[in-house]
Amino acid sequence: MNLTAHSASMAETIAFAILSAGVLAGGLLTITRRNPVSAVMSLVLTFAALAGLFATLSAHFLAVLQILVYAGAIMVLFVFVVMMVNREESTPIARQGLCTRAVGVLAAGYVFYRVAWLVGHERGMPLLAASATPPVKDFGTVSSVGALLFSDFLFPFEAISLLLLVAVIGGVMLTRHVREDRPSRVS
Amino acid sequence: MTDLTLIVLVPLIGAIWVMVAPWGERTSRPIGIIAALVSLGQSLFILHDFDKSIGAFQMEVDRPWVPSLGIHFHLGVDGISLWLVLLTTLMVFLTLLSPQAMGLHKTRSRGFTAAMLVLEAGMLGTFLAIDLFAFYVFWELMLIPMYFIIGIWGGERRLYAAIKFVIFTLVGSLLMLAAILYLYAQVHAVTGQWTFDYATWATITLPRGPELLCFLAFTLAFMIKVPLVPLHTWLPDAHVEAPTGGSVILASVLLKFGAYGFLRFALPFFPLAAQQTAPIIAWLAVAGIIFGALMAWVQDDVKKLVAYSSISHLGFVVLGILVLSQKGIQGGIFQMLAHGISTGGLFLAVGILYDRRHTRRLSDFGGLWKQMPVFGGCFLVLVLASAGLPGLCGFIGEFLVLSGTFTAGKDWQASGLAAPMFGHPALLAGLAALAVILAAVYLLTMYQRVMFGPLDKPENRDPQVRDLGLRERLVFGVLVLAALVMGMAPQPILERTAASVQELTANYRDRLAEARANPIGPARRVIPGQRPAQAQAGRRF
Amino acid sequence: MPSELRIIPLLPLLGAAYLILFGRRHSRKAVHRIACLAVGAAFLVSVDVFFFWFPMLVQSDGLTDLVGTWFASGDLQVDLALRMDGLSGLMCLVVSFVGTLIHVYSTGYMAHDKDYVRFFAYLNLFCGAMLLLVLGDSLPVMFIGWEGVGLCSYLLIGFWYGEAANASAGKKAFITNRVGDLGFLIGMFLLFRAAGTLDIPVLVDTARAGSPTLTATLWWGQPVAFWAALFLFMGAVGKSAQIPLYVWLPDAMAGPTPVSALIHAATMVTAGVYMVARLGALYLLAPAALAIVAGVGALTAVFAAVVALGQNDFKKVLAYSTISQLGFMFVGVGTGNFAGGVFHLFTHAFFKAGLFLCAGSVMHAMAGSGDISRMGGLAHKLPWTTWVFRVCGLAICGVPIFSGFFSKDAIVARAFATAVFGPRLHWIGPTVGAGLLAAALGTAFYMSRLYYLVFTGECRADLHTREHLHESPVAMLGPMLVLGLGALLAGVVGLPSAVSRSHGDLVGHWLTDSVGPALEVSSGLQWRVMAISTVIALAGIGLAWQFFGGGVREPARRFVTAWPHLTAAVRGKFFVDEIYNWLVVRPLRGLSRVFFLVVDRILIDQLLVGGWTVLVDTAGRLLRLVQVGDVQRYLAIFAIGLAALVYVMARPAAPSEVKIRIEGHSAVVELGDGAADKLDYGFDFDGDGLDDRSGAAASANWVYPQPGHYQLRVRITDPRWNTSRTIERTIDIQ
Amino acid sequence: MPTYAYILVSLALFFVGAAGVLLRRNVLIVLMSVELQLAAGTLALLSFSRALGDQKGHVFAFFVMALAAAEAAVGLAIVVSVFRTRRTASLDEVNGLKG
Repeated sequence: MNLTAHSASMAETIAFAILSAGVLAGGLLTITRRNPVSAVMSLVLTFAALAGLFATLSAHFLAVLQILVYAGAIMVLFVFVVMMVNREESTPIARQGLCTRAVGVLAAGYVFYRVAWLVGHERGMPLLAASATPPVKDFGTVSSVGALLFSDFLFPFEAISLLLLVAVIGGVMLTRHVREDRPSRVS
Repeated sequence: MTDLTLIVLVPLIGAIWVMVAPWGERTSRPIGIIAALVSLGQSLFILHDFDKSIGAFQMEVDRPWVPSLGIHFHLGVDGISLWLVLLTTLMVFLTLLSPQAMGLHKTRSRGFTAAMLVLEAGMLGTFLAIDLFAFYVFWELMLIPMYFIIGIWGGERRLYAAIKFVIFTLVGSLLMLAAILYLYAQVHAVTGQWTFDYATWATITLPRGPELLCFLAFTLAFMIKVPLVPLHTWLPDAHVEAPTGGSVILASVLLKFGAYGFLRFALPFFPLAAQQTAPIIAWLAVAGIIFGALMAWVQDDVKKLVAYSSISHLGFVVLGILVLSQKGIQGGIFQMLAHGISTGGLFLAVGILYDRRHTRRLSDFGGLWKQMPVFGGCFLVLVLASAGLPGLCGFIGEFLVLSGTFTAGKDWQASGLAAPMFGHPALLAGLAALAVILAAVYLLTMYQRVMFGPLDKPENRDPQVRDLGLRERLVFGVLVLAALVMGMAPQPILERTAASVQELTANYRDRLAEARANPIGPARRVIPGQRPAQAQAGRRF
Repeated sequence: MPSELRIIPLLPLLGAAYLILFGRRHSRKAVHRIACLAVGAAFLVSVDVFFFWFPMLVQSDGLTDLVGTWFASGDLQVDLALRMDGLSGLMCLVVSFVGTLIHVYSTGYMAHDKDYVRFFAYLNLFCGAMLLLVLGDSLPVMFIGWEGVGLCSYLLIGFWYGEAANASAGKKAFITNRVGDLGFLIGMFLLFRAAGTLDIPVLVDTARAGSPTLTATLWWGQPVAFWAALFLFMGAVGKSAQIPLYVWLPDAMAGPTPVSALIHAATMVTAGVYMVARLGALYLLAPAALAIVAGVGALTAVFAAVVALGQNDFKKVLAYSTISQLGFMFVGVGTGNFAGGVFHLFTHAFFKAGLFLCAGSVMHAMAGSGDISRMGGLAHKLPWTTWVFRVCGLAICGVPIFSGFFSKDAIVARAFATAVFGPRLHWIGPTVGAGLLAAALGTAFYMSRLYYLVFTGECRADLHTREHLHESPVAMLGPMLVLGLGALLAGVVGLPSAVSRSHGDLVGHWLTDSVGPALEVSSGLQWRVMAISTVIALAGIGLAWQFFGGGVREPARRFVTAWPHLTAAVRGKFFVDEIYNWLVVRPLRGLSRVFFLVVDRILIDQLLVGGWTVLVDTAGRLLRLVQVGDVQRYLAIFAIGLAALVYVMARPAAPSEVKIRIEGHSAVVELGDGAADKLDYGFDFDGDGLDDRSGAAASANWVYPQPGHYQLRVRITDPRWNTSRTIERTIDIQ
Repeated sequence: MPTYAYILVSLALFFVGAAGVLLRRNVLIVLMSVELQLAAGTLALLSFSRALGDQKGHVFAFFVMALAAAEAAVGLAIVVSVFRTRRTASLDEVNGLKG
């Protein structure tokens, strides 16, 4: 393992700052929008910024996938469903069990605070301090990740493809239209 | 040379065959009978190849199963399991042969046959396994088919009974699992290897406290299966609700696992704890003998009566095993076999009655001898065998257990056991012998109310109440013959169990002496061989 | 050695097996031929073996036929072996002879019964079991026969199973016998524990040698031999219907009459006497046990004779008579006079079987009724039967020259003379002897009463029955005549020495080796006893004539009016059945019911087992409240749990120990290492809220300026997690 | 940039997603919040992958993405199906798992 630390260039820092701000802002917007369409749009922003972050991590293949799969396919799916189901809510936050859930959020915040503190405190350790692209040939490119996928991870790869197939079939089955002349399964 | 793997596999293959065979329902029973017959034949081969002079395991099969955890598929047969294997294959065969096996249900015979065969595989595996992991797997494997047999083909309250059965059994076996895992770790700590091998485990002596806990965990699992009073209440329910075939297998084989496990595992693994708790267990066994008999007496449901009689009979087995002498243990084993034949037969007989009359209440019967004399004769032999009439199978076991218990004090002293297992053995034997009277009371009362008396109820005169058919005659003929042969010529059976029992008692004696001599200290390995010096000066009792 | 011994019990057993399996394919004739042949052949083989090997039989241990090991385990070895010596040979002859006769008789008696095959199969089975009992060389083998005959008795009493009462009588017989068998079993265990064997010859030799294994004290100051003998006697009490277990025998009369004759008079019920005689040596070691045997025998003899006086059923009278006569035999063996007891057994087999066959013949004529109040004057219609009855009746009354006279006197005379009880219990002998004389008076009385009421006077039966009265067929009369002849002559094999010195006591001579030499009694005593018992017998007969000659007479009626309660009690058999029912059976069954409902159902199943269910159920109900069905709340709870986990894990672990050393004014605090992590420690020694010492060191010291009471506070911080833990102690500085 | 910065962003994003999952009532937004959390995981995987110079992290990120796609597909299908039967996409009213 060769962990190399070098001081970040100014441009790099600025790019990181903008992208991460985009990610966090997009995320916050996503969860705060009352209108689901705006939420989806914020999510697109998040994923786009995230793809940029991936690129700064030399994960080129994944960055492209992020755009293609998330910002492309999944978001389109969301938009479609939003179109079908769209109901603007008067109260975006559910009232039922609000207390429990608020405490849950606080607890999650506590965990976040603790872990973040730990990461900040230990930032000097080699794993967390590493900042350069590793000297691996073709790191993060389609060819090298693909080579790994089709050699060591062939079986999981096939398994995940099966999972996708199941998801597709499941999706079709679940949304299949129930004919009116049949007795409804709804109670 | 016979392969023990095969005998476990054949029923499984048979089960699969039953399930996938075309024409489903109609051919399932014949296929099942063939599979059961093949495994019966295999067990006869085992009997043929068995060398009675060897006390250790024979015909061992040892294949790595999960090598990283030291789990082996390790099977072996010795004098203790030999006859139980034969009993299992015989009873499964007879059950499948019997037309009443499914009770009044006439459908889904495919599933029933497959469940029976899986059950057989589980039972055979449990008797043969000498790797604790394999043992546990087979032990749980038995549970599931039995659950379905009771739950699907049972009577009105079948779900209640099936769930009660499963929960009772699971409570015990999960505690046992915990103890097995603890022992697994201890064995590693002592020997440095991860293994479930029976022979290795039987040389490990645990520290006192954990030993007692592990013993109790094992014993609870086994005593629920036996069942020992007061852990018995699942039994009447399970028996009453189970279809005839289920009751037969439950009584003649499944209950034996309690006593078998106790003898095979609980005693050799935890000698000191066994000796410390023996008085309690012995008194409970005697209480069960008398209690079960009294309960049987007041039942109006024939099946419940036979179920309670089982409790009474199996008390003898536990008592005999606890005596830890040649006579006692051999008597206990023989009593297991005899009980398998006689009580299994009684349940089949009750199945016939239920089939003919669709009732099990004693007050609904009467005078049936006139209608079914052949059945009456067979039923009588089984009743008498169960009541322990000399010359039939029940007597030998009871006699050996009672004489073994009566003379236990003398035997312990003669064999150099470091401490008596329990006090007042003669008193216990005397109390247990009361069952001789009580068994006659409840069994003959039952027989009289069913077969004798005037044939005054119109339902009983119905032509539907017919005598035994050909297949039924075959089943009962085999059972009656077995009861007679086992009663008149028990020696071939006893001969083949002798060496193993001797080895077991000798090992127990040595390990108990060692454990008593070094009461504290960590887990350690004791390989029985020379008698430790302390044992020579064993105290008088 | 002769292996034909095993043939003797095997023949009837095979006959039974054949009849059970294939009997229904044969005609009636073939069935009874097979059955009679099986038993008859067994008799012939017995005769052959007995007389061919006669010298060996009576002079050595007898013949042994070892079939094989029955079962063996540890130090217990039971051989399936048969043995014939003088005693078992004699029994064997009696059993197979009477058995054959009764098989023949049954062909007539049961001729119209539809369950012909079953009857003969059972009868054959019985003979086989009885022969096994007699010939068995070890106690367990004897026990096969012992229980086997009990089984046949059960089956044959309930032969006409269609009536519930018959089946119940059979069950009662079996269960009562089982009570005795429990004693038999325990007796066996005691002997096995003491002597290490169950082989009868070995046991007898051990006992004769007076081995300390048997004379060692066991419980309550009595030797092993006493307890073993007592428990075995319990078995005998059950089988031979003695007080307190006699109650089954009168009920057993529900069976067909040939069965009563064979099983419940001649053979099975005498098994107890046979067993005691067989183990005589053991009993001789324990005079107290012998005293109990004799006492029970005498008591039973008197009691049953009294009860017999009040019975109105032909067979019931005979049943109580049998019980009484068995009491005689037990007094015989109980006074150490084993040969005498067996001799009475021998003669009794003839005259009692004869009486029963007469009863059968009478009932056959009376269309199955045995009520003697409806009989009378049958002597004209049934001349042969009457004659046999007269002979057998005189024999049992003990009138001279008839067989019963000699065998009874052999018991009574030796009871007066015996010395087996030792000086302390010497009074037992004369007492039981006197008891027997009283019983003999009763015997003569009830037997004569039976005779007068049945065969003399006017016939009291209804017209229809009277018209159909007829003498029995030859198949029945033949055996009766043979038995009558036996009842007349059987006494010659045991003549008292006072009568014939040279050829006198043949039986005693045969049995010498089996049971020991017979007790010599002075001629004077013999003559006196003979005279007294003759007087008693004649007095009994005469008294009965006064009461019942030619029907119930005036004195009898006056007696009943004068002693109404007494007669009611006697007629009611002293209500022993009822007492047992109320004292034993009902309470036990009630207790079982209560146990079932209270202990089994409520206590164990509902409270113990159901309690757990309720516990789990309640827990489930409570936990259900958490299951609101709202995924978000589940997740919130998950988050809270996670936070709690992080809180616990992130805090620095408490130090394993806090050591505080105080030396004068200085204090040293050392913390045991809580974790391997790098932690910061802040020590505030004086409680002013400021860290007096701090750093990575887990220990610190401080010198206090002045004595006092200080608050120590140690703050442990984990810098990585930014968490801390505070420990507080107090420090006293003197 | 050093890895810890990415990790902090990832943590923050995860927390934001968690808050959305816990608080929002609309099923669609809850599902989106789940996507945010998965994305945060992906980011952490890729950061460590770079720090360790090992591309296995990329492979796992790839799998996470595929999983997210499957999850979104099935989740949305369920939403549609529930909406069809109940005319609502509010989590308040979907509590059939109530004990």
